[in-house]
Amino acid sequence: MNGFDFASIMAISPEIALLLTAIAVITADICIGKAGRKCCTAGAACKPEETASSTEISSIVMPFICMTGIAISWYFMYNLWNLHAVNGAKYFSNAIVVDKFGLIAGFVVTVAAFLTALSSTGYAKRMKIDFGEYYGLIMLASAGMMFLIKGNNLIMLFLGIELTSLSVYALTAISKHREESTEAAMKYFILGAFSSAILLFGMAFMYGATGSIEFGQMNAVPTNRFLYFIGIGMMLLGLAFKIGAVPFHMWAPDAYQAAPSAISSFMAVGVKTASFAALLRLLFTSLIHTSHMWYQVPWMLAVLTVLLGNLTAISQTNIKRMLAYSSIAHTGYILIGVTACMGVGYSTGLTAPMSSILFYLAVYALMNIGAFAITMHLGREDKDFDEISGYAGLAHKKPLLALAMAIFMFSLAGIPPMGGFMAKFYIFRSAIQNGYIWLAIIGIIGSIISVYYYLRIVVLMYMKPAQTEEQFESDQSQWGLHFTLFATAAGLLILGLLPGDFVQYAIVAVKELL
Amino acid sequence: MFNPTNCLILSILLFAIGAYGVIAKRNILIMLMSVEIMLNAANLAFLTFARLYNDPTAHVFVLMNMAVAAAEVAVGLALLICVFRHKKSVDSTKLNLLKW
Amino acid sequence: MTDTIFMVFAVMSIASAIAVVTWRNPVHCVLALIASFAGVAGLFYLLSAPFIAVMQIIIYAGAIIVLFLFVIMLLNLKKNEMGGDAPVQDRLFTVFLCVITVIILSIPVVATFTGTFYDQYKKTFPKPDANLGITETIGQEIFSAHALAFELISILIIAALIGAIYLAKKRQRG
Amino acid sequence: MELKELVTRFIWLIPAAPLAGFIINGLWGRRFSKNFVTLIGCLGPFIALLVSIAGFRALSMIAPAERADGIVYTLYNWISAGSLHVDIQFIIDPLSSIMLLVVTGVGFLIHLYSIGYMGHDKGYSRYFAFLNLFMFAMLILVLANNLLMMFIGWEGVGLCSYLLIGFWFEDNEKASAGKKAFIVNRIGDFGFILAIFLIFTSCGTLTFSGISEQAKTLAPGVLTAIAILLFVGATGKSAQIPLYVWLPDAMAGPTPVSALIHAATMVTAGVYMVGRMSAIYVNSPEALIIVSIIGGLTALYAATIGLVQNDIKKVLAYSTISQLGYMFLGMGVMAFSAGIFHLVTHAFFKALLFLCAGSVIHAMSGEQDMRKMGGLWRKIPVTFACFVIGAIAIAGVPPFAGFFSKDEILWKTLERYETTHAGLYAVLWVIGLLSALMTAFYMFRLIAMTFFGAPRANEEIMHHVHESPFSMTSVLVTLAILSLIGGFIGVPHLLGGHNWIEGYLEPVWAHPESAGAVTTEAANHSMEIINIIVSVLAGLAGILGALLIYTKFTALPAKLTESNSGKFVHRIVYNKYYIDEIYNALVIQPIKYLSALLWLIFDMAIIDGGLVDLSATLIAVFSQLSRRIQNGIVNNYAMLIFIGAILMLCFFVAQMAA
Repeated sequence: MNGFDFASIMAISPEIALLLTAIAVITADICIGKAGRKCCTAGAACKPEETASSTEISSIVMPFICMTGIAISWYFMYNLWNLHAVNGAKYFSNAIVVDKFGLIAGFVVTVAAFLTALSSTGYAKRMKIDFGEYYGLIMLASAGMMFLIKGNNLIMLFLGIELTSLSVYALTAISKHREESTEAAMKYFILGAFSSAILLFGMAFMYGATGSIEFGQMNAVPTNRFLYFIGIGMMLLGLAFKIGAVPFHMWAPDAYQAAPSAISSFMAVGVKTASFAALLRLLFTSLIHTSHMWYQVPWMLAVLTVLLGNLTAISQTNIKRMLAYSSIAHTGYILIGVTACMGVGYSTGLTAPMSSILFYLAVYALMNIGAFAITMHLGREDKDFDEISGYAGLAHKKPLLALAMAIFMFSLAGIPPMGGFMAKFYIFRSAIQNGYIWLAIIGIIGSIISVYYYLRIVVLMYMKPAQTEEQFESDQSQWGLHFTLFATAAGLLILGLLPGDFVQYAIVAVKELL
Repeated sequence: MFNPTNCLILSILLFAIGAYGVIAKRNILIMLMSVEIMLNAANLAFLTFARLYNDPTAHVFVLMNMAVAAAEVAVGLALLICVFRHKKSVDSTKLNLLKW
Repeated sequence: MTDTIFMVFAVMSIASAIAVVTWRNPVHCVLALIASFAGVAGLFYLLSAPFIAVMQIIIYAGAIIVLFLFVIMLLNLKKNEMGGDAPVQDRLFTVFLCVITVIILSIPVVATFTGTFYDQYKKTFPKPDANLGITETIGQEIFSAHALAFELISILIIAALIGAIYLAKKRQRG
Repeated sequence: MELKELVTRFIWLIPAAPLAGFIINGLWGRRFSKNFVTLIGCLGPFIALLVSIAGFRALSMIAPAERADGIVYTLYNWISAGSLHVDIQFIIDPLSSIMLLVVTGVGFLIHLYSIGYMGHDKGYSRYFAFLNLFMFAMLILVLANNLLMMFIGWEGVGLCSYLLIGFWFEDNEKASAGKKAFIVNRIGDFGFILAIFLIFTSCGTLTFSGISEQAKTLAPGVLTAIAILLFVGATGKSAQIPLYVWLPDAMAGPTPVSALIHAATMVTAGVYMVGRMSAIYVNSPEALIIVSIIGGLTALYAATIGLVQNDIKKVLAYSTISQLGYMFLGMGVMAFSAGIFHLVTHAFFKALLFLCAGSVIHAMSGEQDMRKMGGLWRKIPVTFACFVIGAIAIAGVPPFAGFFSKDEILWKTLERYETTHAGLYAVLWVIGLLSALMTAFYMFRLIAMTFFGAPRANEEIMHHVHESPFSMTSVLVTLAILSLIGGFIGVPHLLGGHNWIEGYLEPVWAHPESAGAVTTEAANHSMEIINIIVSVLAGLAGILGALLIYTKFTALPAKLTESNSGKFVHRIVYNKYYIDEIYNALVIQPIKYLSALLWLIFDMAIIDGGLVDLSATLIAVFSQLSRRIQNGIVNNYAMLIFIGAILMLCFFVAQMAA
């Protein structure tokens, strides 16, 4: 199907919903802002309580517009899920493909966006962030991620990455009055642009080797492997940068530490999920047939990422930076799953690793958003609560909050019965099943190392006295955050105790693909 | 007489020069310019292959890349202005708050 | 004749690119960048992509370079605010890395275009499809096969606009 | 049949009841009155105990041949991914029913005891919540019908152990003891989880029955690897060489916790697991030998250390390690029933000993050093009587519980003497005997130092010494009765019993392929009698020796020196000094040096220094190094990316050339 017929429009309806939401948010911001200014200029003197009330209104209205938009997009996704019961369908001259794999990955991304919007209700105001740009860019970034997931040719892949990245660069610096925020965004931007250029160069070679930019057309082992391999190498690098694999990870600690926590978690979860989905799609449509010749590259990346991520996390004193390194480590675990896809039989060996990657991404989304939400919850003024030593004695002052944090930490460390354990279990199992036993062992060693730094937080919270009396008093009513924390913690327990159903969905989605 | 080897090696050279600029220059403005050189190199490679395959798809791709490059530069320079407000410098070594 | 023109454009783009990464003054660098873009545009033309060549001039020279110049004027950098080059040993090491890159990437290119693969395609080189690079072909391609990508570009530019305006403006709520 | 259906329907209550207690007390415990917290906290284990008894009854009604299949209840389909299919499935078979009775029975008693012991603690509700959570995890471990569920319980008890060791977290040392326990256990878990993966890849299933069926078909190398990896997990949880180090430190927790978790239940999980996987072990003779050697060495090694400890709980901790070694020795010689039997009796008397020690500590206002005790038996007679019963039981004097089980293990070891590796089993038997001697010795040394002799504590403390409240002493008496009669479930045929427990558990165990070489019983009767006599003598010798050395001279009051036979008395005093010297020079000093040396080599150098500290230091150093990469200058990041790109491209170019 080439043109803009009804079916094609429906195929991108979730994205359209997100984009329209973005426009609605920005428009609403302008309108409310104008209304606020009008009552300032009309009266003899600007009444601060009136501007305050307009801020108050928009701080509630905007996230609600976003959440509504995401809910509508979920409705469309649900329709597509039922519509494409059998197989993925391609639209816009094969530019995008709609399948259950993409829908699940897209769902994870939008859940992340939803929870980010929800948790930002009081947060954005406290952080002195402009709502219109903030929520608009979140919606645009989510749309970019959705296109990245659905893209079926190199143009869509590149544009999806760029749309996502450009929005996220701006979001990193969204509290631009803070010096480290802008600094991190600048670094992220330079490295991102640099790796995009490398990615693009790789795409050129890929195109040169195969004569096509379409995923399905690039799968036949081409006549000249020379350019083809160069293309694979450079494209892998570009995607490895986006997922934050070592040694292309250096942007991640800076960006996660300096961005507002809501954005840190959104960027960690969304960008990672979308990039992994794109990587997997590229892999199984185009590259899998030659993967036995170069699986050593992702193998090496996975090992480096697991070890370096976990080791560096130990010596951190800032919890957001620690979570950033831990997110690098988690990238490593997922890369173990990616490696497990390689060099094995096409359809038989792929189901387990690919479905476990989907499951891992979902679990990772919940625990990461939850952990970052704690730093938002305890923060005051325009700061996040990010000193690790500050968590001492949290359990005595705020037992429920500490319990939630303990759940996230245990889940991140992979201790049963949290979701993180099941996710790791599935990943390592699939690696062993496909013969990557050493990789699994290194992964397990990494996760044992990780117990050190996750447990440290729990020990601090439960077994040390608080430093000062008033340090845990947060100054906002944060029902959005409460709900986010509850949802993520409950979700982790459910995914840990009853993973069967979700894994079944993932398997259905993956099987359809193969 | 069209010779793809020459064109591709030229694009590789441009790519390497751009990469040198990003790594070795400490002026963020010039680093951004170097990134543009790298993108240009990629475009050149694309067009070489388009000529090889007689395929207009790559032309579209290159056009898209140009738009993306323009958008990227806009965001990058806006960020640079932001950074300059805080640091009063475009020296990349002054971006040293965040480390370890 | 074509070879000579090719060489001229090639030398022009390479030399001015080197100038960009060696000169210190951003204004000079921008001027060199224009020359480099122009050289590459000439190469585009030689690769039977006249439309892209024109777009290269318009977008790069017209939009990007102007943006750079605006920012340079806006910032009005003094010498100590510019930041120079990396230390000598770093630069030498980078040069070394770049040379390795060139070698590594050239090996497959040379290997590809000397063997049978090359012979197979050689026949089509002298006479490219007359319609290859002209505006009409590209237009048709954009609005049929890549219509969605074209739409996506507009969204991307919106996102970039929102981001850039937000970051560059001074006022902030709160 | 009706009872069986009823039990099947309500198996889930066994773990669910403590879990409910945990949730209620954990969430709202602070707001409840203390009595209500107590009620909630004890109700869960009590319900679990009732259902367990019912399950045991129901199982006894089934014909012995069908008992091995047990009563199975599937709660729901837990994981079903590809070829992996795991259910949340509970099983009550002879093995788990015995274990259930021990866990819920002893657990319930210790809950009762805690009411008095922890009565004044400000974390009362938190304590009961954790204790209930522990019960839940332990019962999941016991009831599991597949390895993965068992692992969940396994990790759960580790977590609770960590929480409870560090219960008084204000004390830094105690918090770090908890951490040490957790980390050492994780090393063991590493082996366990690898074993699970290996089993899954080679057997394709994780249920116990499935594994038993598949075990015979596996390659010997794989079997041995699985068995050894599982045993690594067991050494972590059950505190065997070389991973025992956490257990003595774990004594930092409240005493009832030590009794429940670090003596009666959790630490025996490794033994239970080895028993569950008997199908793997019987088919791997190499692994069995390793298990028996490690078990025997641990038994001896921990006993020698126990001889010279002065902290009352540390003595009991090393004693626990030693007794666990016994159990593994039993497992290693394929005397699975005897191992489990010892597990049961040990649960009774060691819980009793710990609780008595708790009562002593309670009476002494928190003092744990035996050198500052003495002369307590008049002041706390009930505790003293119970302690003596427990000590006699552990010393192996008939007809107390420990005699039957310990004797059974020794006998089975000796019996193996007739098969291959004769020398090895003879040595193991001697080791077992020696440890029995030492066990008796240090137990009565403890009694002598604590209860006899002149009081060494200051007046004020002695003045406050009082018997514990009824809620505590009643538990002690109950456990003392159990320690007294618990052995009668396994009276050997030789002594006119019919070894009920062996027959009851028999259907559960797998049998080796070449089981034909068992000698007739009659021929061995004389050997068995010798074994019994020797082991009883060893126990008695230990008891007498300790009592002689530690009480005879200190018990003589100073008055005697003033009497007309003063010279004689003086000589005795002198003699005492003399004997002490000899004893000191010949026995204590060498053992002290030996155990100090062992402690130095194993504890400090290899384990603390080598494994824990060194790895921690190494990791810290690497961590410092790796963060240096992130030096803050963006150009360097770009360079690293570029180097990464070049390395990747080099790989691809090399691959092309190949």
